[in-house]
Formats: sequence, structure tokens, C-alpha cells
Amino acid sequence: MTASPPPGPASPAPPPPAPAEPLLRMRGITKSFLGVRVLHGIDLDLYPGEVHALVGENGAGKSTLMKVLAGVHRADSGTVELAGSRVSFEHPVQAQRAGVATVFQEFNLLPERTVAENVFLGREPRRRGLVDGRAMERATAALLADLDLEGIAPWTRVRSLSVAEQQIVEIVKALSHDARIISMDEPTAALADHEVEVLYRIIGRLRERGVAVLYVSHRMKEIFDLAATITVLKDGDLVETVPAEGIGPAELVRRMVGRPVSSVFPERLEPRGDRVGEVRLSVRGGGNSQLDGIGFEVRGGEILGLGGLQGSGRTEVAHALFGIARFTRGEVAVDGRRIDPRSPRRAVRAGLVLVTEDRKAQGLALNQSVTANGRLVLDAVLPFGSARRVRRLPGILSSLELVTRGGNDQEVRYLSGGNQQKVVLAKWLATEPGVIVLDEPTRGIDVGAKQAVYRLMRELAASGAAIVLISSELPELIGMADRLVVLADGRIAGELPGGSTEEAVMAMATGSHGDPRADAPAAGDPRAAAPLSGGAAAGPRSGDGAGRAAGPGRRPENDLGSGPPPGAVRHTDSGSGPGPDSGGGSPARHEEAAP
Amino acid sequence: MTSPTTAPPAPRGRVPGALAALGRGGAPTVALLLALIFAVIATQNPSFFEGPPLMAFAKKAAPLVILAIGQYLVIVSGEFDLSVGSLVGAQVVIAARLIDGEEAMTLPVIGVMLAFGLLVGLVNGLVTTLLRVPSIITTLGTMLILFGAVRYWTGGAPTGALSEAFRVPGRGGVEDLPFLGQLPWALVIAAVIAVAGVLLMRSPYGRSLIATGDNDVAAAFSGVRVWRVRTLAFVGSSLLATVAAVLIGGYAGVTAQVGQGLEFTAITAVVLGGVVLGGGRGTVVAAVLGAVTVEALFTLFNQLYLPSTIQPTVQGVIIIAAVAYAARRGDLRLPERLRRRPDHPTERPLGTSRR
Amino acid sequence: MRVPRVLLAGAAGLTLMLTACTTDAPEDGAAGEEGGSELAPSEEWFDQAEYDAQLAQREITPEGPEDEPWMQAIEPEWIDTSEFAHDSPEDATLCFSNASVSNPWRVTGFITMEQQVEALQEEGAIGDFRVSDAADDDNQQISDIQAFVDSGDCDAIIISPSTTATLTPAVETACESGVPVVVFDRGVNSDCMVTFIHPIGGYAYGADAAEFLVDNLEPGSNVLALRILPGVDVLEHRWAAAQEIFGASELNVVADEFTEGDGARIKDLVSQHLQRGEIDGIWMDAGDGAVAGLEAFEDAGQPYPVIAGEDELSFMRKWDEEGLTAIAPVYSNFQWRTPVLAASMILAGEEVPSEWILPQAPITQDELPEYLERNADMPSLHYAKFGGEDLPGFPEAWTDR
Amino acid sequence: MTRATTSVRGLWSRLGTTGPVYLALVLLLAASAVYVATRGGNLFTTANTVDLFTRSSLLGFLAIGQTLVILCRSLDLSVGYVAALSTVVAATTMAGDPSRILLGVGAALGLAALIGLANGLVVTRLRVNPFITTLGMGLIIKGYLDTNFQGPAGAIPAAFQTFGYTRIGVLPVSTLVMLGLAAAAVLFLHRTRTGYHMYAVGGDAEVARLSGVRAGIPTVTAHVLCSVTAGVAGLLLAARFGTGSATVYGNGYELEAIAAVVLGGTYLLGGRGGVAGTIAGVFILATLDTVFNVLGVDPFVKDVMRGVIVIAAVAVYARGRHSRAAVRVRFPSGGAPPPPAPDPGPRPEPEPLGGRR
Repeated sequence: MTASPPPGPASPAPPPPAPAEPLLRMRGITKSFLGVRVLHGIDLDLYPGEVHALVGENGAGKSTLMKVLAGVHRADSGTVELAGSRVSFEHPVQAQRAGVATVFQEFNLLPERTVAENVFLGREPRRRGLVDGRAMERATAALLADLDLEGIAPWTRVRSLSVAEQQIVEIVKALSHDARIISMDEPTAALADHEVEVLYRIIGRLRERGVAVLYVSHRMKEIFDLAATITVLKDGDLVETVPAEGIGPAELVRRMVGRPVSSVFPERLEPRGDRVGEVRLSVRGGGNSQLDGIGFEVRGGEILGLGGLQGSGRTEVAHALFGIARFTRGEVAVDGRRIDPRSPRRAVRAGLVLVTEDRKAQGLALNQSVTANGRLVLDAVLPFGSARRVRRLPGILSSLELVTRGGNDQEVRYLSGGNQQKVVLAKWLATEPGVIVLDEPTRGIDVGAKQAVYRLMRELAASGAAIVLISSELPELIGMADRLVVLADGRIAGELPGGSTEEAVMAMATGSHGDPRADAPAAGDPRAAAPLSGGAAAGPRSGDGAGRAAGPGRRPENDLGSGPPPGAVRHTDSGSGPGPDSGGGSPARHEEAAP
Repeated sequence: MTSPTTAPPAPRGRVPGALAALGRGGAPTVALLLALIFAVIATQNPSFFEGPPLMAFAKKAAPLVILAIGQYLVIVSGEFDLSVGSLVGAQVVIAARLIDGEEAMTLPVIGVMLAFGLLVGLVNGLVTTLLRVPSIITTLGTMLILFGAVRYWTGGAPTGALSEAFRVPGRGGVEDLPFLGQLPWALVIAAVIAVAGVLLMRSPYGRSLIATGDNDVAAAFSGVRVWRVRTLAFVGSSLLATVAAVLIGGYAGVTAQVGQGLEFTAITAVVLGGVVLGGGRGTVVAAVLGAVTVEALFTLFNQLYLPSTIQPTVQGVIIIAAVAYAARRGDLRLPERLRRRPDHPTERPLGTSRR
Repeated sequence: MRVPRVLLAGAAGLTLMLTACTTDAPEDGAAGEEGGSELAPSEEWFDQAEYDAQLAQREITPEGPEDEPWMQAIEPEWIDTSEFAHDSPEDATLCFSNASVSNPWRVTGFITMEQQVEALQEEGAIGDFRVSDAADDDNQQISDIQAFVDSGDCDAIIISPSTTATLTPAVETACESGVPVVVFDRGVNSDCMVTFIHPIGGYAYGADAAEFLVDNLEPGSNVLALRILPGVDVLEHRWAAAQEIFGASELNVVADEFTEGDGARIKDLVSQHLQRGEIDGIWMDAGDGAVAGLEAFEDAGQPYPVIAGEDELSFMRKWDEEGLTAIAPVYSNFQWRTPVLAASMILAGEEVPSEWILPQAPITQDELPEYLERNADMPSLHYAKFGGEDLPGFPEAWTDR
Repeated sequence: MTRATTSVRGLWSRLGTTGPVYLALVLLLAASAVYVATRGGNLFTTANTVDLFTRSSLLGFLAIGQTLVILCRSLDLSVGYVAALSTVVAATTMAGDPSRILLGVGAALGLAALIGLANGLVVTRLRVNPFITTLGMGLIIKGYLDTNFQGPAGAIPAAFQTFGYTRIGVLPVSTLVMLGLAAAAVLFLHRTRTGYHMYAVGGDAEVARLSGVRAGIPTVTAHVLCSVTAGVAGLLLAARFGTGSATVYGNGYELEAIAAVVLGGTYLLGGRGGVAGTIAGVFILATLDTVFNVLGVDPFVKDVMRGVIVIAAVAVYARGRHSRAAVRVRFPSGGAPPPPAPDPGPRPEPEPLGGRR
């Protein structure tokens, strides 16, 4: 387990400052779509064994650049040299054959096919003209074993894998091309914090083999953990390429955004709503096949953080509140009135809304206009007498700083991720809800849009709404929430005050803590093992710099670095012990922590 | 471009929006095609655009327009309705048998027909949404059931007779108008339904419907009762098929073959209008234009004395060419792909049925 | 950009179509002006000898009881069937492979047949009666016949073939099984069956209609021909005979259209033709939808044409009400009784004609009131010469079908 | 051991969709046999068995091809017309001359393949919805047939008619050929790259494209093969008719074939299912027809029953699929770590990494 030191900053295998020849040299890459320039004269060099991070806000051109490299798009102008010879990929397969593999941002597997069939899709091994399924499975098993991933069986259908496993299969698929260059577009977007560890290990292996890795991520922590060189894009222009040692997160963000970002999490605002302080949502003894003993209260003006590992039941609680998967026992009350949320309609009518985690699949009708999406809930749930609310919609949209080229008649599929999320928020705000549940509201959106979402949450809280925030990004959760309820294994593991440390949250979430309210690492805290692995687990958020065994030249991480919390990272190594019995232990803790 | 149909009946008020909608997908293609067809008809038979022939054309085209609007509701919600042809046939036969020439029975029987249409729509909708049977199979089954059941009921061939009053909507009209001659009730009914359809699609229900066809999960998560919205679309389709049956029965009386193949004609009309199979895109106006175009095509063949037997070939070529042309135009901006990870337990939680 | 190319292709296609059509239209005109030269029946469906024979058969007085046309036969060649005589006919199983009951004519006929079967069963002339219906699917009917043969339960097999040529092998298989086979309505290309029962035929039908139009219209009048489907032999024969007769006449056949028997289609087609010129006569290869065609004249405010319909009741009633100049050619519906009777005769070892040609006479103006009265209780889409008035189930079986 | 587990797993996963269909077929056969017996009949007489097989062969040919097309997320509504065209082409080419049999077969299948090619290219290159493409293609063929063949044409030599009538025991040759084709199709789907890619294109065309699958090839291939199997169906019809019959297009074969495919458990939107299930679907429909025939059911009632049974069967499948998905454990205990223990045993269960959302 500890045999593979994560390729953190402590084992940087730093790329020689100037190896004679870059493996890949891109010069002056320009690309337009329908007259809109997406990339403008981008230069990029990749060196063997180097992790090169590509950062920028949404829409900066990261994915497009990556797709040019992968042969999905053709550059309008510019040159690409691979190992000194000029190449021009017209199709992803050409790129793959040349040793350039890509893990795309979108889900890129066939759910109905097996792991092996997915890995070898398009180049199935043949024997005497027929596809040799067994050879394929053997080869896949070997690839998986090579990465210590024997847990995934090659003949499993992808749809029966977990999201993280699916992501790993995508990476294995890219690796199977015997690639010299691998580019990854937000490979961790769908991963839980502790699962990122596996990815770190895989990238470590790749570096050892001399593979060049191009890494796109929004998570500062990953960038500084992994990358030796960072290229910053903004609005399709190259801002600069810098060694990771020479820059800190705050400065990096400033260059991405083009302005200094003073404070990540906006200050609490003066409460002004008349319902501030009232209990607006209360849950008592809620349970179903996946949840048990869920109970908490949220008051007007309060932001309650719902923490826990992925799979701990956070999303399930949100779904149960919103009537997607019902509570079969217990009771829910909104504004003191008991409700039985049997469907989203009932929840909305009661004044409770949910911003779902998967924007495109669950939040938007992509072929419809901004307006149509914005008023969808009003149309569906409150068709009569909603004229006043519909009239308010443009105001809500503009207050969210939603600016689109086509105005509000623009179809939402043409909007960026951040703008799409604003449409989703506007849709729910139009119903004037009293309780707002936000499930991963900032996933995959850029720094600027995140800020807008945070400010909005503060505004809503100040006006008297009760907010439940679910997030995998612990800094966000801790920074925004007034109070935290931590879930583990479908139960409430405990409650923490706002501003608790990430360690405390993780300890509670993994069931490896003594006192749930303890800020200091307890005996069972996985952090205790951190130094042993060479400080791979970077420290907690700023302000706790002592715990940070930073690599050479690293600066303390800035708040807005929304990387996976160190506890999570560590947990994957040490958590196998406490994991299985956490279920048994949680009820007691729950009682202990219950208000 | 002097033909009166090049200006679609876009309601006033939000003309820019309507024009923008026309600017995308197949609607301009079908408008162009329709103009072309009418132009050719005009060269062949200039008198076609004098009142009475045009009104005769409208009378004939009205049922298909109504069927196309019904089919549009179902298609835009992401489903199919293959049962409308059989339903039209069944309704005409039911009307003939129950009325049996009695004038006094006309209105009660029309009521029975509407109730029957409602029932068929409910069955189609509920089986599709609640039992999660793909709509193509559901409505294929309903098509077989209606075909067999009505024939079993009447012993294989229609019996009875329609009353004169029953035949008025399909056959009669406002008489002795200048220029037009007769303004057929069928045209009036079709126009009213088309306007109602446009208004419906701007209503909360219509917006929910099109959002459901676009992304039923997102719609469900927004509080849309997907099963209900889709079921209502099927009910709408069946009710409009019933209205079409009244018009067709009124137009031509009872024959054993009434309604056969109308489902494919209606789907063709809707698709020709640029409405996307699979849901979420397209307008009522486009569906209406598609229906008028299909009827105009039949008329064109006739005006050209095209041999009966070769007509299907030309029809097939034109339909494929028109849809290919529209596909080209719509292709300029590739839509962002919606790819869902398969293992979201919440992927398809409520009464959703897209498959 | 490819868009213009597609547009170009579309335009080219349309141009092609239009030029093709502009060359077509004059041809049609020419056909009318020159009368017969263009309007010759296709060789595929025209057999001069058979045509002459059928036209002659119309004049021959058939043998058999006068008031039972279904037992009459034109120039029969009686053959001995004693080899098929059944020891106890009351236990004999009769198997009937029906092409379909997919149109009113077949529905009416099948009811008559069932009634005849009941009558015979009561007499003890036959026993069990099994039916399989192929729903117009040739392949299905082949299987049905095969299943009858393989089951070995049938003591006689009656077949109403769906299509002449395609059913030939199956009928031959049935013959080879040694069971007496009776074929009626459409024939097959074989003479292996014991008897083939049919009315005079399609040529006679088409000729009855065409001759009536020729006799009742001024030379140069416009005639519209409405047909149901291409490719069905009995229907093609009707049209072939009409082409032969119109070709030799001074009438101008404006067009021939396929309608699939759909009233809406018929009415639309007739309306369109009326927009472009007068139609003086309508020839139909089957009476389905004749009323819809007539209504097109009413709606257009034009005088009724001279029309050849069929002995279908809604048409005959319209004819009577409006005092049309019309004729109802008949494809004798009573022929559905004959096969069962023939089978019972064969099982009894009696002689039957090897080709049993039933009489087929059109209903004229003179006979109209009589037939209307005889069928006063019958519904629309019933055929006047159904010939079941003496059967025990009359009239309920036909009125409440 | 590993090998054994692999094959067992493989078999099971393959049976995943087809297993229930065969179970349904067996249940239907048993229920029908019992019901027919209570009515004093016997479903499994030679005559009835032959009848059942014969009915299945024609639909089988059409449904095998349709399965391939549907797997690619396409649809072919022109198969009935292609079959009709194939009968007349074969019959007129053979013209009763036994030496021209091969020529006739070649001509019919070649023309069918060309039509399939046209369908496939229009669907993939011109991006016309397959529903419209094949509906239009059907109309085009219909016009050609109606114009040029008013009725039966040509003649099939007796030697070729054996394809339609000969049988070995209770198994007609045509059924054997159909089963052979089905086996070939199964092999094709599971052992060739194009077969694999059909699933890929049907599952997600963009994933397939990014993986280097030329998305057009599987789809066009499927359309060609579908038309060819429709052509074979036409040959069977011609052999049974002894002549070419243009009017067989009116028999609604295309919808029946789609019903068989869906009954066989193939997902109408592509990417899941297979030919083995389709064959079971075909036999289910053939059994129903045979039973209706044995019981002498009114032809109109037959239509009603067929409609009800198809809907009910698919509803039962849908229910089964749904409940399986619901039962699946979404919450393995705790956040188990991603890599299994170093010594996970021969075949560790694919333990989810971190629970599922």
C-alpha cells in the first residue's frame, strides 16, 4: 500500500530545466469556431517525464488546445512537432498511433460494453481474422495489474462500475496506446477526494516511464502537487508558461483571472430578512434503504454544510429532501409545516429546491433557450399566477451576471459551464424558495463563476433563506458553511462548527477520530501517517501552515485552491482499516454529536 | 415567391422570436419546398390559385394538418405515435356504426368518439410512461389492437352510415363568399387548432412538454410530471386524430380503407417540417407547413399527370432530399453532446421513459 | 461548402422531374385525341382468347336451377368424383384456406359461406369446418395450406388463393396429398384441383362497365378510370378489358388513378380532375368509394357523370336516390356458397364441373328497384348479389355482421 | 480456474439480455401446449411443429438483419420492399432455368446490397434520420415495382423451390439456413471488429469515433447486411411462390421484424442486445401464430392478441430491467480504498472504489 509513494512535490523528479529536445513542440496554434477565435497563437512544449499543467478559466481554450493536440480539431494555423518531426493529426486515431493519448473531459466509454472491449475499442486484437476476446481480456488485465488495479475485472460491464472506476478505465484506455504523451482534461472532476490518490499514483508511474503528461485541472492543489511546469491561458491567449516552483496559487489565480482575487469566500452579509433565525428546514429520523437516522435543522440566514465522502449519502439526503428518492421513515418540515416530499413538485411547492450536481444531465434542457430553462419550474409547478415571478426572471439572470451573446433567447447548450450553472440557479431562484439545497454547485466552473455563486449564497442567506451546501471540496464547504453535518455510510457521523479544520471533517467522515469536535489530529487521524510518505499530503488550508510538509519551494496553498483535502488523500492509503467498521460505529457517534 | 404560403402564420407580438425559430433547422427548407411546389403547380394549372380549387385543397389538407399537430406533440416530447392511422379508421367506423344514419345521434356519437380517443391516448401514454414500453412498440401494438378490434366488432367491414350533420365539418363550409366560393369548415377547424397549438406550446404545459422531450431527467428534476406531460401529449394526439377522423369521415364518407398509412404520412409531414425525431426541437408552425407540403406534393403529382405508380418513387426521393438538405443546414453548429455516466442512480428516477 | 451542392442536386432532381412530366402531359392528351392507338391493354394482362371467351360466356344460358345462380354452371364439363366419396360425410372435415376478409366483398361472401356451412352441417352433408385466414399474405397462406396438408385431418380442402401465380405450388402440394381440392375466386396456374369455381371473370366485368359508358356517353366525352391497386390479376383483367373497349371507342380516357379504395383519396382525385376539365364518365374496377367519387361532383357543383360502380349497396342507393345513369357490374358474390356445396357433392361422390363457371350479370337500371328491395335491411358495403336469402341465418347474419 | 470463471462470466453476461427471452419462449411454449391440450389438441404434432418452423424462417431472416441495424441505432423500414424486389429480380433472372439459379441469387442479393448501401450512405453521409431514409427508400422501391411489375413475374426453377419446401425431419431447409445465418450473425457480432464496432456506434457514436472507429462503416455494413437478409427473405418467398411477386411489400414485414427484435431484448436505441435474443423473439411470434392457427382464432382477434402480447411482453422486460437497476446496491459500506489489498486472491470481486453516487 505504501509501496507507491505518491508523486507529490516531495518526489518531483524535476524535469531538467532545459532538456535538449522537447517531446512535443506546439507553435502558434490558432483555432476559430464559426468566426469566434478560441485559440490565438498558443505555444506549448512538453518534455518526457514532465507533468505540465494547463490552467485557465472556463472558456480560456484549455480543452480546445487539448483537442487540437488529440486530433479532434484541426488547428487553423500553427505547427505541431512530435520528437522533432512535424505532424498534423486529422483524426484522434492518428494521434493515438503517434503516441499521443487523451483522456477527455466527457464520459468516453460505452456503458453496455465490458472494460476490455472499451479499452481496446477500435483496435481489437485479432487471431486468424477474428477478434480474440480472451487475448483482449488478458491484455486488459495486464494493463490493470501494471497499475495495481486488479480490482477491476476486464469482463465487467462499464455501467456496473463506480464513477471512479469508470474514470480509471478511461485512463487505462489512454495508456493502452503505449503513449509517449498523455493529456488529461479534468480527470479528477468526477472523483472523490480519496480516489484522486489512485490517479496520483498512475501519474507517478507514467513519469517514471518518461511519459509527458499534459494536465488540465481547476484544482490548485493537484496542479501544485503534480506539475513541474504550468501554462496559463486566458481568453484563448497564452499568458505565460512558468515553472511551478516560481509561482504560488494566489499569483497563479491572479494570472488566470487577470485580476487579483482578494478573498475567496465572501464575508457574511448583514442579515435583513424577517425569517432569519427561524427554523426553516428540520429533518428528524429520516431514513430509507440507503439512509438512516438523518436529523438536522437549518435556520433562515444559515448555511449548513453537508460533508462526507462520496457515497456517504450526501446526495441521497438531498434527493430524499427533494422527493426524488423518498424518506421511508422520519419526518421533514419546512417552515414548521410537516411535508411529505414525494416528488420534486411537492418539495418546490413547500419552498424547498435542489440544485443538482449534474448540470447537463439533470439541470438543463440544452436545446432550449435561457428563458425557457429559467421559467421551466414556474411552468411546471406553479403554472398559474406565476406571471410576476416570470417577469422577475430577467432581473435574476442579470443579477447573476449572466451575459450571453444571443441574449436570453440563446440556447443553453452554447453557454459555458459557469453560465449554464447560473441558468440553473436562476431557474430555482425564480420560485423564491425558502430552503435551497445546493449539490456541488461549483463543480467544473471557473473561478469567476464560483465567486458569483458564493456571493449569491451569502445574499440568499442574508435575505433569510436556509441553505444546505453539499460539496466535495472541503475548503469550500468549510469556508462557506456556518455549521457542518458530516455523513458517513448513510448516517450522520457528527456535527461540526463552521471553520473547523479539514482534518476534523475528514476524521469524522472516515470514522477514524476520537472526538468529533477536536480540531487537532487525533490518534486515529490518517494525518499521523503523512510524514512517512514524504509529505505527499500537502497541508491543510492556509492558517494551518504547520502541518504542511510542503515540497521545496512550495508556497502555502491559497484558500481558493479547491484541491482535494489532504485528509482525503491520505485516507486512501490508511483508510482500509477503519473503513469497513465505520458503519458499525456511526450510530453511537451520531447520538454523541446530535444537537 | 408570390404564393400566399411563404409567409407562415406567425402570430404577431413576438415575431422576432418566431422568425428566429424559423431560421433554424428544417422550417426554412420546408417553406422553400412548399413555395417551389406551389410555383410548379401554378405553371401547370394557373387556375389552382383561384378561390375554389385552393379551398378544395385546403379541405383535403386540413385533416393531415390536424394529425401532424397531434403527432408533433408526441414527437416533440420524444416519442412516436404510430396508432393514429388505425385510430382514424376505427373512429370513422365507430361513427358509422353508432350513428347508423340517425341525425339525432350525431352529437352524442361525436362525444363517444372523443371519449374513445381520450381512452386510446391514455392507454398509449400510460403504457409508455408508467410501464416503460418504448412508444414505437406501444403504439404499434395499439395500431394492431385497434385495427383488429374494430373489424372484429363490425364483422370485418364497416356497417351503418354517417348522418348528414356528421358530414358537415368535413364537407361543408361557409358558402357563397366572394372569390373563395366556399370557406370550408375543415380549414377553419384546422386553423383554430393550429393557433391553439401555437398558444399551447407557449403555455406552461407546452414549455414543459418541449423541455421533457429535450431532457426528461432535467424536466423531472424541475418538477415536471414527466409521465403526465407525455401522457397528455398522447391524449392530444389521439384527440386530434379523432377530430381528423370526423373531418375525413365527413369529407369522403365511410370506406373500409379509411386511415390506412396515415401515421407514416403524418410523421413524414412533421419531420419534413424540421421537427427532430427524438424530441425537444421544432415548432407547431413547422409541423403545419410540413403537412401542407406533403399534401401539396400529392396535388402536384396529380396536376402533372404523373403516372400513379411512379408517384411513391418521386415522393421518396423528395422527402429524403428535403430532410438531407435540412440536416445539412442544421449541421453548421454541432450541438454539444450530452453524455451521461451510466451509473447515476438518479439518472432516471421518475416516470421517465425515454429509450 | 456543401450546401449549395445539395441545393443544386435537389434543383437538378426537380428539373428532371418536371421535364419528365412536361413530356408526359402531351402524351396523355394525345392518348385522348387519338383514341385507341395509345390505349392498348398491357400484354401481360391481356389474353385475347380468354377475353373473347368471357365476353361470349355472358350470353350463354347456364345449366342448373334457375333460382339458384350459385348452382348454375356455364358449359360445364362434368367429372366423376367417386374416388373421393366419403363413407360418412357428416364426420368429414372441411378445411378452408382463406386469402383474407380484408374488404367488404370478401366479408359478405365469407358470411354467406359460413351460413351455407351451417346449413350443410345440419343436413349432415359435412362435418367439421376449419378456417385459416392468411390476411392477404401469400406466404402465410402457403403455410396455412401446408399445415392443413400436414395435419392429415382434412377430408377436403377449399382454397381461395391470395394471388394466382404465387399460390400455385401450394395448391399443387395440396392436390398431391390425395385430398379433393376446391379452388374458387382467383385461380392458380394448375388444373390439379377437382374443380375451380369462379364467375365469368374480370374481362367480362371490365367490359360490362366499359360498354355501358361507351353506349351512354357522347363520342369525345371524358372518362376517368379509378382503380384500386396494381398487380392483382382479377383487377388487372377488368382494366385490360376496359382499355380494349375504350381504345376502340371515341371516348377520351383522361387518366387512370390508383386509389387503394380509400374514399378520401378518390374524392380528392376526382375533385382535382374536375378542376381542370369536365368528367363525363367514371369507370371503376371495384365499387368501393363510388359514392365518394360522386360527392366530388356534388361539391364541385357539376352534373353527375355516367358511372359504372358495383353491386355495393351504398352506391346502388345513391344511384336510386339521385337517378343516375349508372350500371352495377357484378363480380358474383354468391360464388362463396358454391365451394362448400361442391365439396359436399365431392364427398358424396357426385359429379361436379371441372371448371365451374358461375353466371355473372351486371345489375341494370331495370333491376335496380328489385335488388334494392331485396336488400332493404342490409347495411352499406353489402353486396346485392350475395345470394344468401334462402339460408337459415338470413337476414341477421348479414345485417349484424 | 481463471479461465473457467472468465468463460462462465462471459456466458452469463452474454445471457444477460437473452436469457429472459428464452425463458419467456419456453414458458410460452409450455403454456400454449397446455392450453391447446385442454382444448383437445396437440401443439407438437409434426404438422404444427413444421408450421412453427416455417413461419419463423421468413421473419427470422428479416429480423436478423433488422437486429444489426437497430444495434447501430438505426432502423430499416424498407425491408419488406427489398424482399419484394428480390423476389421479382430472382424470378425474372432465373426465368425457370436451373442453370441460372446462381445468377438469380446473385442478382437479387447484389441489388439488395446496393439498396442497403444507399440506405447506409444516406443515413451516415447525408445524416437523414433512418426512419425517414428507409421510409423514403421503401416508397422509391414501391414506385419502381408498381410501375414495372403489375403482378407476378418470372419463374423459379423447381431446383430452387426446394429452398422453400424441402425439410429434414421437422426442420425445413429454410429454417436451417435461417439458423445458420443467425449463427453467422452472432459470430460476426462477437468475433469481428465490425461487429464490435456496431455495438460501439450504437452505444455512443462519438465515443466510437474518438476511439478510431470509422462511425460510418459499421452502420453502412449493418444496412447492407440488413438489406441482404431481406433479399434472402425475398429469395425464400420466391422459392415458395415459384415466381416473383411484387405485392408482398404490403404485408407489414418491417414492423413485425422490429417487434421481433424488441421482443428479443435488443435495445431500440442501439448498443445492447443481440441476434440470439432476436431468434427467440421470432420464435415467440411464430409460436403465437401457430397457436392461433391451431385454435382457429378469428383473424381480427389475432391482431388484437398480437398487439396486446407484444406490449405486455416488452412491459415485462422493461419492468425487469428497472427493478434490477433499483435493487443494485449503490452503497457499499464506507469509503473502501481504491486499490484492493496486495493479495486479492485469484479473482477479487470488482469492489467499487469509493461507493457510488
